[in-house]
Amino acid sequence: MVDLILKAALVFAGMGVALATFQLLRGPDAPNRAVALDVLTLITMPLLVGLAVHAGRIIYLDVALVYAVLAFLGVVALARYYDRGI
Amino acid sequence: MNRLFSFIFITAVLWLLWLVLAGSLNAQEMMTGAVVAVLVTLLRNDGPCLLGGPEILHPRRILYAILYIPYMMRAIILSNLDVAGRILKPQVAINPGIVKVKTRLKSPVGRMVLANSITLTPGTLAVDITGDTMYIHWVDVESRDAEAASRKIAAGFEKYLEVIFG
Amino acid sequence: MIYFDLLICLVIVLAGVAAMRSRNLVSAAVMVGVVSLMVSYLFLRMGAPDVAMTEAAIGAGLSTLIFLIAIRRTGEDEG
Amino acid sequence: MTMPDTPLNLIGAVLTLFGSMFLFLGALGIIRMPDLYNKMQAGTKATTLGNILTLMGLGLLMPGWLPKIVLIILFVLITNPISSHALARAAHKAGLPLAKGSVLDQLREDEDAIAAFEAETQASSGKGVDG
Repeated sequence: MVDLILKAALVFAGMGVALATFQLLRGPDAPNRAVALDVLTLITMPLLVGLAVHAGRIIYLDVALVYAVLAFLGVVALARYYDRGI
Repeated sequence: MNRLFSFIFITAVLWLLWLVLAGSLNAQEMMTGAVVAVLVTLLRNDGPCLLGGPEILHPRRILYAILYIPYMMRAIILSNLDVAGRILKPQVAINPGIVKVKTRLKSPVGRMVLANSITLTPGTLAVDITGDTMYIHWVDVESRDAEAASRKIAAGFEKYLEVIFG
Repeated sequence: MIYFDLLICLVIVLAGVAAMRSRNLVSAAVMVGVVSLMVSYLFLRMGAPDVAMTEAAIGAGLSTLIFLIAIRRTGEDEG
Repeated sequence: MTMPDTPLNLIGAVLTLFGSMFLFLGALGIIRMPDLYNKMQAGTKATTLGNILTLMGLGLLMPGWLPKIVLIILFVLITNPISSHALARAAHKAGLPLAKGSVLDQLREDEDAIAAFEAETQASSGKGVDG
């Protein structure tokens, strides 16, 4: 039962990845694509934690931790590019 | 007194972070963590702690900080359901605009937490902040008046943050 | 699980091709960021947490920053 | 890895399912909304709640990992508003327009007023130097 529910959750996350990728390819300009990048980052983080639970190894959690700390830097760099120049 | 407090406070936070990252409670980890936390705190520049002096550990403030978490969770969930309803309608139901909001908070950290809270609840997004004026993008503009908009968006958070950050 | 990995691989290929074909270099930098994000997931799936961590740190933060600095110095549009 | 059907595991799995539904809704939001600001509202904020629910659910499946997972949630809660605020501010400064149905833009009005005031004072002070 638990496995089945988790599989359904994975299906939803997969549809989310597909839709965000569609927005990434469609977005008319770079800021719209950056929103898609942000959403993809936020979807990937639970996926990394899910992989850690699937493998049963706590060391995998550190990857998600590094992502949570560093992933927003790309979007902030882009914002800075449009704001004042780096 | 103030500097001693900020030294102890920052060391304690760093030590706690070390323990969570190490993920174990045996004596060697705890000793290494304590040494590293003290060293890092000594190496930082010795300005005051960003949050303020010993008064931040006043019981009333801690109580309000703990009460703030469920309030925030409730606000996030309610506004998420609201936005989800808007998305799922066949014709997206929005009425967006950028409104001006005045805040009563004085301390910079309090203003930052208020702006982050407003941004975290879907439906409102802090676009720009100058002094005590915030410009907020609102999915469903209900009032153009700054006074009424402040009451609608910020007052609930401000009630808690005023006590927590003074 | 395997279908999900295939979806991720498809996303990598699509984002990579779009990055090559894009005329706007800032958009291309964002797409390269997506590629490194997904590659990091694949590394973890194959059981290499250290490589995935490095890819996350370098790919998500640093390489986008360096690309944007270079674009700022040279100009946004290709050709 | 197969999980036993204990009540705690079931609660965790259901939380994860709800969270991933919100992740999906966030991705749907960035497709359906008309302009960047509304996309950000629906996209990056709904995914924050999705993130919290999913991570808490997965943490309930592995109760020993909860401190680290709570730390990840904390980092997400700190960094996510910063990135979306920075992007919205930069986009507004770069002049990205609001969607067609938007009712008002008081930030643009105030910026225009400040620019007009500065131009006026510059013109009058220039005149003063000439005179």
